[in-house]
Amino acid sequence: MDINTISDGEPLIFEMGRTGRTAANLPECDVPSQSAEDLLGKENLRGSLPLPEVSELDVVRHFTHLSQRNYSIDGGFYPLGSCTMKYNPKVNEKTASMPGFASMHPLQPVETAQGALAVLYELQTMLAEICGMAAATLQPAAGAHGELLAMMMVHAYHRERGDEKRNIVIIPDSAHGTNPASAARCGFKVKGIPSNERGCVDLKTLAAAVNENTAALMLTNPNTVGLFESDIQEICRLVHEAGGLVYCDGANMNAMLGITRPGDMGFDVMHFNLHKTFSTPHGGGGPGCGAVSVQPSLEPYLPTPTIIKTGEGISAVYAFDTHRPKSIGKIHSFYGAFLIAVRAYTYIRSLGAEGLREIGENAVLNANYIRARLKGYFDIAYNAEFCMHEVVLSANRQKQQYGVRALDISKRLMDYGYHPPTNYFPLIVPEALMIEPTETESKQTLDKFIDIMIKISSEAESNPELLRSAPHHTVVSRLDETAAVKNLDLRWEPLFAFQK
Amino acid sequence: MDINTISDGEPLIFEMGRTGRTAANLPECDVPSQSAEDLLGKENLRGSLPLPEVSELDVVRHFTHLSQRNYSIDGGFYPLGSCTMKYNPKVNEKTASMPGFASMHPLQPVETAQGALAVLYELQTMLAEICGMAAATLQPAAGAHGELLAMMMVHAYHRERGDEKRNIVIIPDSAHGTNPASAARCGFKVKGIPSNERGCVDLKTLAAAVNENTAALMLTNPNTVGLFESDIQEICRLVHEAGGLVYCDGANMNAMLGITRPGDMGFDVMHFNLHKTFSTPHGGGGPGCGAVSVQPSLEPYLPTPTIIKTGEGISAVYAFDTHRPKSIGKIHSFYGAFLIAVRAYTYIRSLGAEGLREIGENAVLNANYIRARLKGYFDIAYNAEFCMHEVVLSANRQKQQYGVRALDISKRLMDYGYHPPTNYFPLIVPEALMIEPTETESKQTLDKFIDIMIKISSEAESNPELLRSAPHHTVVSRLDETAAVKNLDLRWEPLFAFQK
Amino acid sequence: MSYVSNTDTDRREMLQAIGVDSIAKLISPIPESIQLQRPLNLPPRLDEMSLVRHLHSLATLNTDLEANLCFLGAGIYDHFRPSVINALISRGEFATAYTPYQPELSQGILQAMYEYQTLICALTGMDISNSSMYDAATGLAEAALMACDHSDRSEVMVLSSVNPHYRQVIATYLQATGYTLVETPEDVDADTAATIKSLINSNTACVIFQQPNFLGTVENMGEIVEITHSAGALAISAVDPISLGLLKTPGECDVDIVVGEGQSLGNPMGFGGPLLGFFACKKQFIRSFPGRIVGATTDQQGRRGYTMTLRTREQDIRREKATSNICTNEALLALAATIYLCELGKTGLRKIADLCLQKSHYACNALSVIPGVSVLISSKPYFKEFVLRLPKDPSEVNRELLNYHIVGGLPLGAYYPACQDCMLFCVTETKTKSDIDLLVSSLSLILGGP
Amino acid sequence: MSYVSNTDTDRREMLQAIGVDSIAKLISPIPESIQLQRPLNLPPRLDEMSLVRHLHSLATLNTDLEANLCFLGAGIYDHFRPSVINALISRGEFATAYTPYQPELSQGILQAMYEYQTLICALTGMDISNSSMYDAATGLAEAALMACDHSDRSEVMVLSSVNPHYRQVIATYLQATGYTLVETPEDVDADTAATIKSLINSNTACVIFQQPNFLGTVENMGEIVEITHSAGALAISAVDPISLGLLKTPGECDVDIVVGEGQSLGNPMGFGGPLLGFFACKKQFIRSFPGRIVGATTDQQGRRGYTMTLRTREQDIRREKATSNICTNEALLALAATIYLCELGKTGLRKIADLCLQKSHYACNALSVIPGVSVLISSKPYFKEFVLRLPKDPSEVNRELLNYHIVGGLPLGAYYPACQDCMLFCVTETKTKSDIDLLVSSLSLILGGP
Ligand SMILES: Cc1ncc(COP(=O)(O)O)c(C=O)c1O
Ligand SMILES: Cc1ncc(COP(=O)(O)O)c(C=O)c1O
Repeated sequence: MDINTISDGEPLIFEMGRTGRTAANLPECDVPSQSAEDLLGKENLRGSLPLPEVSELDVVRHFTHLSQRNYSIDGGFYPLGSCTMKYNPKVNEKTASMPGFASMHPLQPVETAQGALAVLYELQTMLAEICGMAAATLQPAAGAHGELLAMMMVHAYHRERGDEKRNIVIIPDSAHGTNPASAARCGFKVKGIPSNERGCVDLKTLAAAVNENTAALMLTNPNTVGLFESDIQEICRLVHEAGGLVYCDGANMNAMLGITRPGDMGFDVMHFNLHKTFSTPHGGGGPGCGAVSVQPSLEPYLPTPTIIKTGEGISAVYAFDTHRPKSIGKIHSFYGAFLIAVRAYTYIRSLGAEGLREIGENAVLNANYIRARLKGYFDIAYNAEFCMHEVVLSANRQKQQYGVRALDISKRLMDYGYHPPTNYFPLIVPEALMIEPTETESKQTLDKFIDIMIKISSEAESNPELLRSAPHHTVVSRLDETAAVKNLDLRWEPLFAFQK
Repeated sequence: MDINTISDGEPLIFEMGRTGRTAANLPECDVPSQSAEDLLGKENLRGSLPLPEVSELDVVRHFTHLSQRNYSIDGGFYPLGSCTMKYNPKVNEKTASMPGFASMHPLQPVETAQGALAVLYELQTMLAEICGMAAATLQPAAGAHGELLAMMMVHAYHRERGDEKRNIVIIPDSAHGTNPASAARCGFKVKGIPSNERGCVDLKTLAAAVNENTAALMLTNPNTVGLFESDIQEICRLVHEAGGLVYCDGANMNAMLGITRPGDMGFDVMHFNLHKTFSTPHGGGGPGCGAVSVQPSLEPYLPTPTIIKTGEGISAVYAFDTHRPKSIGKIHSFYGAFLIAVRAYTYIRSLGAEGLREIGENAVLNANYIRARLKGYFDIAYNAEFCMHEVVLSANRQKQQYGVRALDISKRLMDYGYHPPTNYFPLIVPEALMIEPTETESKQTLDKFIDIMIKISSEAESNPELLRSAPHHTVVSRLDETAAVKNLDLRWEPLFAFQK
Repeated sequence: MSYVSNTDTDRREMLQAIGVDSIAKLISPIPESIQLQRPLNLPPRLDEMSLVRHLHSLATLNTDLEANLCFLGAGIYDHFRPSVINALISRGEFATAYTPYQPELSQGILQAMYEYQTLICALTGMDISNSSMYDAATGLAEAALMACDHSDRSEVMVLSSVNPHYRQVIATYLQATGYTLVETPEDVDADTAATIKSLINSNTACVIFQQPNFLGTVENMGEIVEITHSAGALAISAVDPISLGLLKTPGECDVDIVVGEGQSLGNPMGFGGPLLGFFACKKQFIRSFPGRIVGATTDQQGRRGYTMTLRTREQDIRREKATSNICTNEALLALAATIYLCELGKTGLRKIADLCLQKSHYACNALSVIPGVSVLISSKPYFKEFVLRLPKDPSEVNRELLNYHIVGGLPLGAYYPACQDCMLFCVTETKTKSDIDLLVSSLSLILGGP
Repeated sequence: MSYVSNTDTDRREMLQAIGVDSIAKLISPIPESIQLQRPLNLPPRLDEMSLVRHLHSLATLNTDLEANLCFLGAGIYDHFRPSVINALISRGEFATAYTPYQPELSQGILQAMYEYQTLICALTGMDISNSSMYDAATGLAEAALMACDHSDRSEVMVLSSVNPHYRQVIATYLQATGYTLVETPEDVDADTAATIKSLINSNTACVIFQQPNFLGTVENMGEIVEITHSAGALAISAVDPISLGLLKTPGECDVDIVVGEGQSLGNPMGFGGPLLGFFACKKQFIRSFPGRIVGATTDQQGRRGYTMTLRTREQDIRREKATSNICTNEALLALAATIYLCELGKTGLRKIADLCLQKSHYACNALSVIPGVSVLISSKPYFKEFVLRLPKDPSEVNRELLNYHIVGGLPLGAYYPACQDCMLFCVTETKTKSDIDLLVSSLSLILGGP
């Protein structure tokens, strides 16, 4: 924290401690015991175990210090585009930590897990309604996992119909990298198509691209330049006519909550990111949940086990269904990120239909407000009238005129206490600054951020070096990422020195 | 945090928000409702209610930011003398937050509170054993409250014996301010006695001071200069012979755990600070628990209700006893800080006899180590061979030679990431720097602190102004405390401006 | 493992640096005759797993009021606690700090206390607030002493409608001083104004009353204050902070000192502790009120900052002449109250208060039509608590209610001899209509109804 | 209240600044025909109090394994979780951060991940570790794909003694690719070495085995690796990280890729998710392994700092040519594992492993003397799980054990047709002797013993 600034940073935990120091308070063995050598065989025992030797106070202080070197939603405005960094309600944490949820084994008898199955089943049902599809699964551990699952289902669908030549997945060039990677992971070939001058799918290009080899189109809607694909119905028709399926990357679902539904647009399958749209904390990288919803045509392919419900109200009984002959199989050790599902369920139940629509509307309003106020200072990617939940700026002008890049602007934002927007994504926008404010930020917060962006735009002109050398007020200054690759240092070698 | 340094500090919550903004998600009324005016009468209703109008995200961010502007044990070494700032185990927080403890009403039927009474009873019993006395109460909310209770019992004891002229409480000049204040609060006159050249009670002075008016002696042992009162048995004898009682301020109990017991020394009554010795977190000022233990002579005067136990083991039954005719009465709304008692109980149960003694020994070792290593750089208050759990340095030499005061050294310590020692207490040590490391700090932590203290002692010589103007690296620089008193600003006036 | 960090090697090296060969040497200033020659007689130490299981098993012996319905009030209330509170006050930076003696390192808690003081003033309509007392009971006792010290009068009048637990604590505090306690007769039907008038005199330093009073009734605060002031005494009021979402403030009624229990403001019931005494008063008492207070000031660069101030009233400086002996207070609970009041805000607190009002009235109406049940005081307004006369021993009724997972109200016999058949019920916003209906139907069954 | 911060006034002002008169205008790019003309059909929204009560009532429908004894393992384990872990990972700075794309603002999680990678290497004896995968199952599937991609061989051999849940996921992953899954016969008594030898060939890309295997048995890891390597295939091992407190490391046995389930390392069982797949391998795979990895570097002033590195393997840069599609991973669980391993440390992890070893042996010995009960595999060492043949239907036994507040082991019939009468028991350090004795006596009673 501030009050500790004459400091060389936080040492590694391995640089602390002393031989023989211990933290955990463990029990003595209360059963008759034998030597590990006798029980396991000497040949099966390991040599040294080079773990830290620190006290519990060392542990608490070290990780407290590390936390203080991390930016977070709880700490400030975090307009990282495509990531939907909204407020993560504390009540979700409270419900997810109830022992009746957290202390459950996935294989305990199903009659002892009815509350858990209810959460999973009801959440799936709500997600299906929210996106206008028939069913959902919570097995995918993240968005990309959901994409992969979707591609597996597409694969199984075509195979089932004897349509095995369909080996091409069409993906716009604006798509997130996980889309092509997921398709490729399923053995599909990826065919990229360029976006049109409006940043959207070009119908003619698409029409030319689809054919009898088309397995699917993967499309993000609203797309990654923050625009709604207004031709979506026509897009889906084109693909369907060619015999392909249409997948919706639902990372941007926040913009559409209660307003419009991918299922109604013609999509066959989509993923949600519960860790974006439904407020579950992202934990510095994960966990997440990439729930997938499908139309009836794909329902038979959902991964097992699915959850079924018989009866209603207090006589409802939930069970796992593993007898699904067309299912693509299992894609997670168990049922996905259950405790994340508890959080998302808590969230949706706190909002209802009315609250979800408010979210969609305010997410869109906030993004358009930033767009309106910043358009005089930065180029806006693509010339649409309105954006949806995020606005993509380009620092191309700043780059051309002052040699200041999007990354420099981002680093300078840090000096003012903000997390930067997403940089260099989507790839089709030069010097992209992708700003997603989310609905939980107020006009006052946006105004302060906008003022700083304007200030930085003038700093770019008056003092470009200030930006190029930014950040100046962070715990470390700009890190040398090239050196990180060149001199790979992926673990603390001294720990292993003795052993060699 | 560091990453937010171009900042004017954190605004007041009143400076945020906007009319109509709300945070809490409250229920609608589900019973037939009438107007408050009808139910309460118009004349009983208030006018405006000038509370903040902020979002939940505002609340979370604001208090997260405030926390980041606070030094804590979790954040670093906190050698604040007399305060025993040891590690506060996280497991204590876990047990204290169990719903079976936290969600209990003090007036619920006693048969529904047997676990709570067990904690209270067993903790009292353990405390009595730890200090070598007959009984204990957990009603006092803090150390000073315990002192007050003790003085009330002393008062009742003498009155009961018809000894009402005993209206003088003798207190050494090294005592903590709460001692005389507590005595005075009970109507006693305070007679201060000077410490001798060894920083201890002078037997001759004491002998001259005690007489038929002596109600009690209040003595801190180890005393506030960190020294054990080696004459303690003689001290107690002198007071007892004069008909007075001897009270032990047990704030420094940490030094004695498992090593020696006030009850065995001759003390009649003492207080513990559970928030020091028994690791309960002090919360930036409180809560605490000032448990009081007594010898059999004072047991009848303990506050009501006391807790009694019948039966043993699984057939044990606990009950409140309110029929104690000699009791001084109640001093707390209910039974004291129960959730603090749960923490202290958890702590003692995690340690046992063996662990408590380790604490006492290492607390003493750590203090003596600092003392040994710093004695070449700072004057040590009083010329004892060893100290107990804390060492009192004096910056008198630095003040005389370089015009650098104890406070300046303290402020400079902040620049290096340390919380300063206690300053200007005890009053008898000029320019006191009272350092209590506690047993939970390791030699490595102490070594770093000592090195910085040595560095500061040389800065005092080479660059006294650097110290006088310190701190330089904190969120605010040295605050003008005189102005705070002169221009009293005790609440945010603009909030009230409309109303006037 | 005793949370001690030193290893044997550390200890050896440290002893060497000190120049002794054992810790025994370091503790040699303790005469051997009083060194403990045996281990303390304590239960064996437990590892963390066993410890948690042990405490869990003790906790399970208690009826927990998250899983059961609680209609007890009487000073400790089962109010809604938004989840943000625990998430924030459990942060180590707040929880593991000491009193902010060094303001530059404690701006977080200091600013929070400044906000707390402001909020308490806003809630009560008073001029100044300290940054907490132990609980309402000791706060009232301190207020009584302050009134006596301030006025050179020696009688403290306490109305019998003040929470009996508070009255007992006030009595204890006064006992050891020369001041006298005057309690009004325990007559639940008494005309408060007349009672005060009949007992007040030129030696009365203060009159202590409670709003709403212990039986739930809303007092005529203005009238009480007027009578008190006309005798030259100070008016001291205990208040329920939640009721101030709706009720006229003590400030508006010219009360001199206001004390209240802040547990309701976001703190757990915790079997009655720790608690939070809030304490606010008129500006004129600025040099004589007890407890810590935080003020705004500036640093060397003119930036706003906060520090404890008016410290010369306090024990560490003033010693026996201090306005109080209080040192450790209830800062973390005051922080919870601060967060609570921000989270609830202007409309939220009012809404909570209104929910209490509506639900208690719904409950009182529904309960009082059970045959044999009657309302004790029907002529005066009440806020969230009310007293019913029952046709069966209240403690027995409570025992039977437990079978329905209900913790009933407070049997009043132990506090008011004339109320052996009475029970004080409390209904807060945490009770739904169906909770109340369950209470009503259960009580009907217990009382032999349909 | 929908966690939306804007007030009506805010909205009005913002619309004005944008130059439109309604939000409807802003969403006009959505064709009207697909705008939803009705509210979503969802259950009504709940206020916070009702919400918590609702979730609490659902949670109460589950048998919670804090209050009941659990002898289930099979991949998810009831291990001790020191309280420091939750206290630290719940800090908002960790929990509410995104992937550390901007390293200067994310040094906390980045340094923690660097420490995590180091600890996983220390535990497994491998050269490099990524910073997490979704779970062990998907980690193994990715390892299989990586082995195939790396070798231009197309067969993945998986031993039948690998956790069947993992095997199912591997099968799913391989299905959509051209690679073939070869599963060894489900014969619990088989000679592992002989089986592998009989099936391995020049098209075998890798052999996947598990240590200890699904039935608890400690495999001869060195031998398996040797046979695998001699056929030119990669050895991929699933490991139980707790067992590595005692067992020889995969690194010592020359394993190529190690995957494991990190739930045991301080994470809750959570009904099976979220989980933590750890993934470590030999240095030679540095350009081809999946997942994020953090490296140390320096800032402009030469200070040490951390950043994600080797990013050109990843999907956001490499797109369809990436080594994996993974993006979001399990950082917070990896953080918990990091804290766990620091808190346990060198001696602690060994001790936990030894407790598992001793207690499972005590339990196995005591259970197997119950009449009719026998040990399935008695010739090989086991670590914390073992299989018993029961004289009664295992699912029925489990139903009856619930009456004793015991959640029994896993009936194996669904996984191994030859094991209809078998149950897989797991005994960790969380079970005391008396817990185990209770299991023994309960099972005796259920099986009609004395
Ligand atoms: C548009 C888009 N698609 C897919 C993903 C992948 O989701 P996840 O990180 O949950 O795997 C992301 C997230 O970064 C995204 O922004
Ligand atoms: C020696 C001594 N006595 C008494 C006290 C008062 O204890 P408390 O703050 O718990 O009221 C203290 C604490 O500061 C102290 O250090």
